[in-house]
Amino acid sequence: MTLMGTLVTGAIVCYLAGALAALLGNDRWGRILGAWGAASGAAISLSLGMVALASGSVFSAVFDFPSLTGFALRIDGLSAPFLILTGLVGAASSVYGAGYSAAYTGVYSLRKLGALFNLLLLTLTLQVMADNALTFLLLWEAMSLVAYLLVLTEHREPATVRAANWYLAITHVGFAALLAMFFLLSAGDLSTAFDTLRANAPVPTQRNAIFILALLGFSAKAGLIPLHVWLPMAHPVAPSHVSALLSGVVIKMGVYGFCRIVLDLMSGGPAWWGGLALALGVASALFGVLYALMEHDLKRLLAYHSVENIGIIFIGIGAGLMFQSYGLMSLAALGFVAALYHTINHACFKGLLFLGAGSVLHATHTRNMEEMGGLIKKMPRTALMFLIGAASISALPPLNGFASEWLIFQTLLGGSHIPEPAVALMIPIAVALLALSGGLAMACFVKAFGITFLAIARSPAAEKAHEAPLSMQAGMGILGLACIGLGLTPFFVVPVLGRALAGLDRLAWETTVFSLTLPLNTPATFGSMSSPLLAAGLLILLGLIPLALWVIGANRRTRVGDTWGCGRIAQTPRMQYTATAFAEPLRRVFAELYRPTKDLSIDFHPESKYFVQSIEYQSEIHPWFEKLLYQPLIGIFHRIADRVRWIQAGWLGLYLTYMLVGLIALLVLAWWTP
Amino acid sequence: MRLFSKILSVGIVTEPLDNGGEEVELARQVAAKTQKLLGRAVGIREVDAGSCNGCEIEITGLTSPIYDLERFGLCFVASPRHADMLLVTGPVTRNMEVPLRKTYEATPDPKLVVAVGDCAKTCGVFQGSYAVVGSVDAVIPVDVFVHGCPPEPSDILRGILAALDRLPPK
Amino acid sequence: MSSLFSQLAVLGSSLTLIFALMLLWHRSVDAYTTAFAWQSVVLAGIVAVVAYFERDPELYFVAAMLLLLKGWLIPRLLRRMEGPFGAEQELQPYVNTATSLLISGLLVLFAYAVCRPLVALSHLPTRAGMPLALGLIFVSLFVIASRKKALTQVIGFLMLENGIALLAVLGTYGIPLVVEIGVFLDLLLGFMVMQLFVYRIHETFESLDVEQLGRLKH
Amino acid sequence: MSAWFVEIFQVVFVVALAPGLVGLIRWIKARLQSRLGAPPGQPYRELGKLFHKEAVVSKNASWIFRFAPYAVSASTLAIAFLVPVLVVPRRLDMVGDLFVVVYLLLLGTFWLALAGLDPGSAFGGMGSSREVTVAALAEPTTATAIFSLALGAGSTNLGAIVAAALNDPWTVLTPGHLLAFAALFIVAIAETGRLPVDNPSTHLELTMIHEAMILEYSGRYLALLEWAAWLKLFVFLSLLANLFFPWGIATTLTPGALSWAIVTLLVKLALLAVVIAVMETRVAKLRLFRVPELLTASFVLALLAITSSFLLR
Amino acid sequence: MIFVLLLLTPLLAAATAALVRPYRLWVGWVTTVLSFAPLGAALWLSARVLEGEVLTWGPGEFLRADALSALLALCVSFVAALAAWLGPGLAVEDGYDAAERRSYRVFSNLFAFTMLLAVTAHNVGVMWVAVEATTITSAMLVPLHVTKASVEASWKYILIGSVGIALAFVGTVLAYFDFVNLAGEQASALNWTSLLASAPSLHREVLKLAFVFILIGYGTKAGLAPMHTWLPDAHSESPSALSAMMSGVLLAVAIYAIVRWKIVVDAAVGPAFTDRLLIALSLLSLTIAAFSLLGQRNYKRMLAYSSIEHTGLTCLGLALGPLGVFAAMLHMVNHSVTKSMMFLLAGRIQQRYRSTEIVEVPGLIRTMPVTAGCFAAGMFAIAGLPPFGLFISEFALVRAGFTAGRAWLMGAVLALLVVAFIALVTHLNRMLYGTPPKSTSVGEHTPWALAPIGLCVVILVILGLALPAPVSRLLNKVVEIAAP
Repeated sequence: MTLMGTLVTGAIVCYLAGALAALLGNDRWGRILGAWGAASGAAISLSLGMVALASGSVFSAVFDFPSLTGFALRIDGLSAPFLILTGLVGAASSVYGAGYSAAYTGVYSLRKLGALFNLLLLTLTLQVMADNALTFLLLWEAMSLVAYLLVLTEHREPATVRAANWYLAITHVGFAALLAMFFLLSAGDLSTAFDTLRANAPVPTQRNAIFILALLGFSAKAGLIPLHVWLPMAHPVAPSHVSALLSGVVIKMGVYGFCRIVLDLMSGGPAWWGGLALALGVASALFGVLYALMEHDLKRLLAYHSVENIGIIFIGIGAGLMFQSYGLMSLAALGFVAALYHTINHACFKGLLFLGAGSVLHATHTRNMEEMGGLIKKMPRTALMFLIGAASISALPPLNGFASEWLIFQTLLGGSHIPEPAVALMIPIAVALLALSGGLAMACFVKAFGITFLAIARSPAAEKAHEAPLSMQAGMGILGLACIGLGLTPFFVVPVLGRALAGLDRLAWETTVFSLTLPLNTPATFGSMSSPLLAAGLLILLGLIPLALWVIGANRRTRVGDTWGCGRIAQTPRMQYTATAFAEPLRRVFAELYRPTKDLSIDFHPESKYFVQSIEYQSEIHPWFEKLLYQPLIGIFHRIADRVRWIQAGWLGLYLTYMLVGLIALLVLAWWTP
Repeated sequence: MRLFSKILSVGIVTEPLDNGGEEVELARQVAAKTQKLLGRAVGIREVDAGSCNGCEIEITGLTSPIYDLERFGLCFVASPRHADMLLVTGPVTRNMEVPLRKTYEATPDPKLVVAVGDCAKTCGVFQGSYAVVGSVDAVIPVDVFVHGCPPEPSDILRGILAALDRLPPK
Repeated sequence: MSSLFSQLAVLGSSLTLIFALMLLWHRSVDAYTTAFAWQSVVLAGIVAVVAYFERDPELYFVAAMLLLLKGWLIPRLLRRMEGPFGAEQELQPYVNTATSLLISGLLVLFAYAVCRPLVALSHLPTRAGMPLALGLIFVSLFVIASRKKALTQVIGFLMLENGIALLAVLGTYGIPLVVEIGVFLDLLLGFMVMQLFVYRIHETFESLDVEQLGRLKH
Repeated sequence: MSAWFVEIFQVVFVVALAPGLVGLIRWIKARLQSRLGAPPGQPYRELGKLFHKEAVVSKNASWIFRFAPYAVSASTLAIAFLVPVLVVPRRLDMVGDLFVVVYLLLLGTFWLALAGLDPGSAFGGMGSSREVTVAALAEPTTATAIFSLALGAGSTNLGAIVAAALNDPWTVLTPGHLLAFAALFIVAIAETGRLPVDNPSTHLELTMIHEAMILEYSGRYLALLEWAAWLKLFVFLSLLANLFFPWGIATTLTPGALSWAIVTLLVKLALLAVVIAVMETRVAKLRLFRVPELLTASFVLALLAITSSFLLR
Repeated sequence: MIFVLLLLTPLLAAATAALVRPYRLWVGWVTTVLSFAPLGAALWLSARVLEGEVLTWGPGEFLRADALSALLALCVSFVAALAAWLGPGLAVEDGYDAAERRSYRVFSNLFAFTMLLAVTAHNVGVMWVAVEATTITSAMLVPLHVTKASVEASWKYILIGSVGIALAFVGTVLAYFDFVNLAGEQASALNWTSLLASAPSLHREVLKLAFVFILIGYGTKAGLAPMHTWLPDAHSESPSALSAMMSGVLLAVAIYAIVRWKIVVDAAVGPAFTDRLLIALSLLSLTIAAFSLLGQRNYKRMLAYSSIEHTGLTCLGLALGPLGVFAAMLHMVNHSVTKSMMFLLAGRIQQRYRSTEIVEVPGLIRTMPVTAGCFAAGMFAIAGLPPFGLFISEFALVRAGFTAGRAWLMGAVLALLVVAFIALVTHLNRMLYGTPPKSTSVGEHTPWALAPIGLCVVILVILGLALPAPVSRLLNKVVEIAAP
């Protein structure tokens, strides 16, 4: 057996053993052994991806099960990055989960949780290896189902069940689309190997249908607007290490599938494919962050940011597709590489943030930011990790979010090479909106970190918070290091990803050279950036400033006093700026979009209206898509359902009339049918 | 455009230094002192501890083009954290006792306190009122009192000078 | 000879159809039972005529069965049921008499249209009655659908069965005996069960109005 | 002359002159207000004083509060390294382009906003909230303006853009370029907290943006933050000056070219200082919720810039 | 021998139950044990059929069993055994009195007998008689407990069922008419093999007419829209064991009849005609079922509508060529197992909560964890999720559609399936989670009764993961018959 074969087997064995251990073990050992199984399996997945990337070799195997002939697996350059991110986030969240899930002991089933967690990782690992449609679809459905059950972990909360319903509904819509897509693609025979499909060329109309279906199906999983609604519902209610996996890896499978179909199996299409993906990406990026800003549930906020980042990834892919259709291969490659890079990065920092949010939840038992505050003193390591994640997701240099977003900007700038006026207008708008969403993301994470961790505790729960146990810290640590590492090494990551993509058979950019020089020289040579030098420079400057202060003999005395509040008697938590207040200016700015409902009720003293007893201010945002798209849609369906209910009116004569009419109708139909 | 023509026609109205007069003399001394002691940059935080606002009107006069406090490197700041000197007016009322103390505590060392107006020293007509704690120095250490009800801007400048004088050499 | 046979068949078929139409303008269950009994007698007559012309002893047997079962036994049972529910009348059917008749006419026309290939295919002298038989089936179906009393529906159903038997006799001179016996048995059992349920409905709802059977919806 | 020496010299030059520029603006403003005003050197004195005072830190604040001044000044200094002030092309061009500069600015804003929230004071939170709002809304304009400049130069590298403008001076007068200048100028105003977006000399907490965030700082921390803010202004203005009016910037490392570059830069900055001072005298501060309108206007300008760049290319 | 076991044991059981008065519990057990004889016979039959035999019996080959019959016999006898095992009459606390128990034991066995006769009769006339008899025998059981609702349901059932089946007889007569006109009168004329043999020479127009009547007629029993209206009422109001039999196999038997006729008509007219009719009716069924599921408030009715949906799917499969027939037959088998299991579980739930309203049975997972687990598995199965058999058969069905080039049709079907899926899962979650009413006791009361249910789940999973070779061979033989 080859090295990769051994690794694949090893990973499967580890996951299954972990699942078994979780099922059979008692609360404590099942939890720990299950986590070990998951972590070691994830580590093997990670190394599998690395081996695949490093060696450039392709692993391929076909298994025959009694009913399912041709369960085909294959690892190529496109699978490898996803294996790596699965492994990274998987390992971190398993380690984290070992500690985190202890809180469920005696409340919810740990066995189910542990076993399903292992199974989810298993399906995720195998998903990117699927080499025919049947394998792909089976794993896809298995993954969705396992994820669904994991979302349902805390099933006693009504919100959880509601979220799970939404998730399953949307993912099933996606699955139906994918089923149709694969049937069209493979002309009915789902067990055709992907290699054969690459060689086939469907007719253009069918290609377009396939593309639309693929976009629909995969964006449902990825959480692209308008199919994103399940994300902010399902991610918060799942256990945090599962949320990390959901947001870090599961939704990335949508990206993977889209890439697999559109880049690999049906390489090349008309420009509007790219344009559509780009437009959806831009919309997702903007709306995602806008709704995140208004969110005070820490995990919901993070979930909306997943929508944003998936949008950014699709901007990269869309731009790449557009360039591809105009024959600008090196720019296309740049776009795809940027998208893949951002995919990995997002997995790392969003995983990290969800784990951090989980630690906060673990310590305070609330997800509401307005009840947090001051946690940086109680849980300094978690705070540091969350800060790293927040800085990464805000694309602050020199962390990893910046590296990939910079690449995406560079890709978009390449749009100037396309002489179409439509593109000429589209690209700058995309640049502008991407930049806007970047700025808003920064604002949002200042809020998320600042309100959660800084200042003084806003509730007794936050006052009693405690640092997370070591295993949880370790889980966060892994991803924190990954964020820093990926941020500092674009000069290494980008060529590797480029080579991985160049390995795909149908892509015509083998000739593209991704140089391995220290600064990140992009192939289009639009701009240059070197994050290691930048990081080094920042570090040196950080050291130099205190030195300079010492040289000029600055006063080093520091006195600790009260916070200045215009001389008020004492500071109470209620005097602090709240998350709502923090986001208020932006809400006013985007009021047209949010259309907030305001409810101000003032209770006056019964004797005089100059004495106010209490003021209550309530303001709610109804997400636009839910209000304008889903509610009417659901309304239509329910209206149809109501109409259909009247078919069964309980009236026997009517029923018999149906028969008579049905008979006559069929007789007429038979008349006309040869 | 009309604004600019107005600016041109008015010119500089700040009283020139070589014009003689008490204020200018004082100002010159202040300039010298501040330069020596606080690098000729002093942030002033004004605290109204319960005054009738007469003093405030005069203090505001200091920032007008005529007196133009800024030319000496003095300026009013928005936070005691940024301040080097507190300018306290009025008798200290009960409600302002703690805030005054807090403001004093919030100001980083080295710092000065100038109490402006008669009320700050004697509580003036408010003396004995149930709402009044007492003079400013009953609450925080005061470096210099400026008399007058209200004192003229020049008096205030004099007070500032006196205070700067008391600042211990660093 | 053959034309007489054909005449008789068509005459009989028309008569059965007219008896079915009687259900649409009469209101009392008693009249319905009578109509059904006479219809069955006519049907037995047709079978006997066919048996006579075709010299088929099996069909004599069928005719006898028909006469016994549908001409005598079932009407008797029906009359016995009228005792307890005699007052139940078809006062307000879903569709009024005039419209009912109009619709029936249309249905018979439709039956003619549908039967064109049948008539074209067959060379039996009885073929001209087939559209009427099919019409009878349609009209019976319409009766069941548009009437409100459980008893009326039972009679409508029995007429539907008559229509089928008529169709079989006219088209093919009867179906194989095994099947015929099975059908009779089924018919009898079916009628018994329906009768049982009519009693049950009356017990449970104290009325035979099927409009009351409206609680199971959606 | 060693290239690396020039890099260091540039930073020292920028750091040293930054307070002076602010002093100059203040002085001109004072004159326009018919006042004598403080001499242009006043900011140096303020810095000196602050460095020698003690620092008072809120007991609620965490390490974020103490670290932020260093982070802010480090990121601003890094920008000072990256922006071409005196010479093009430079060694450090490869470290970062215009996007890097923009995101370094965001980095500074990020830390400062966190520091504003840290002591738990209502003013700080208010300032942070407003600061990030303005920063976020300025982003699209910046990116679009950069795009339009990059279109002309074929690169987002600052050195390349300036060099391109030098090679073909007439591009500076194209509508795309002029519109982009206007857009970036508004952004610069917003980013550096000048009127009409923010009033640097306000004493009213409720109208503050930048000041509110640093209300809690004192002593050396305040000095660092003030210096960083002034540095930002200086860098922004010299960037504007060099991107749009590159004449005079040195293309060789000869002392003569350098001195000429210094002179021209100072002249350009002085002109810009006059412009800013005049403008600040002329306009009143906008209500906070009208700031987005201004920024939208700048965004539209930038979009027009890019469109005309596309069409006239 | 096989036929004796298959057909006479149910009759024997019915006779035992009818003759022993008063009713004793041992009678129930005897009939239960006897109900396994047909199952054994069906297995034996299937084994023989797999070897390529076609079994016949009686004068004029009165009974005849090919692969299609064997498959149906297997389903019927399995579900009948299940219903005997879990139906009323075995335990003291099942909530029925002696007369009701006897009635159940008598008529359920007669019901099984009529269904087995229907699928083994050679003569399509006899088949019709048997199917008509199923209506009578099962209608007797619907109001086992006489309530207004159950009487209403049974009246609707019997009237609609009888009328429908009468129309099927019209079809049979028309086909016979066609045959007689071409080949003359003969005793074996209605034998299926003779019909099939002479089909190519039959008159097309008449056969088309006949098929319309047959489709409407048997379609009524199968629950195809718009003749499905009796189905939700009867399924929801009858005792669960009977619902299991009706939904599990009665529908399948009706589909069997349609398949038999479709083979003949296809041989004469070509498949395009029957396909079109089937597609029209099944699409209508799917639509009505999917949207009815969405607004459903009663879980037994929900299961009934799901049966309509699956009947629609099965009939759709019949119209999609050999691949589709394979999928349809597999779907039918899967549905038999699943739906009978589901109705039995629904009966357990109803017994515990005393309600069939979805909103009144929250917290199932806490009150009856095992039942809830099986119920959830079954719901996932009927919603079409892996790893259950229905997923594979639906998958195969969609595949058949795409292979047959009916992409748009399949698109519509997929969309409707999604609607049904969402409805089912939402309802399921409403039942599983939440807080159960205070009065509801917690714990599995009769755990032994879950053994057969567990068996069903296992069978479903096996059918979903690895279609056993004998099953697939049997199905292939069916396809050879049904779509030559």
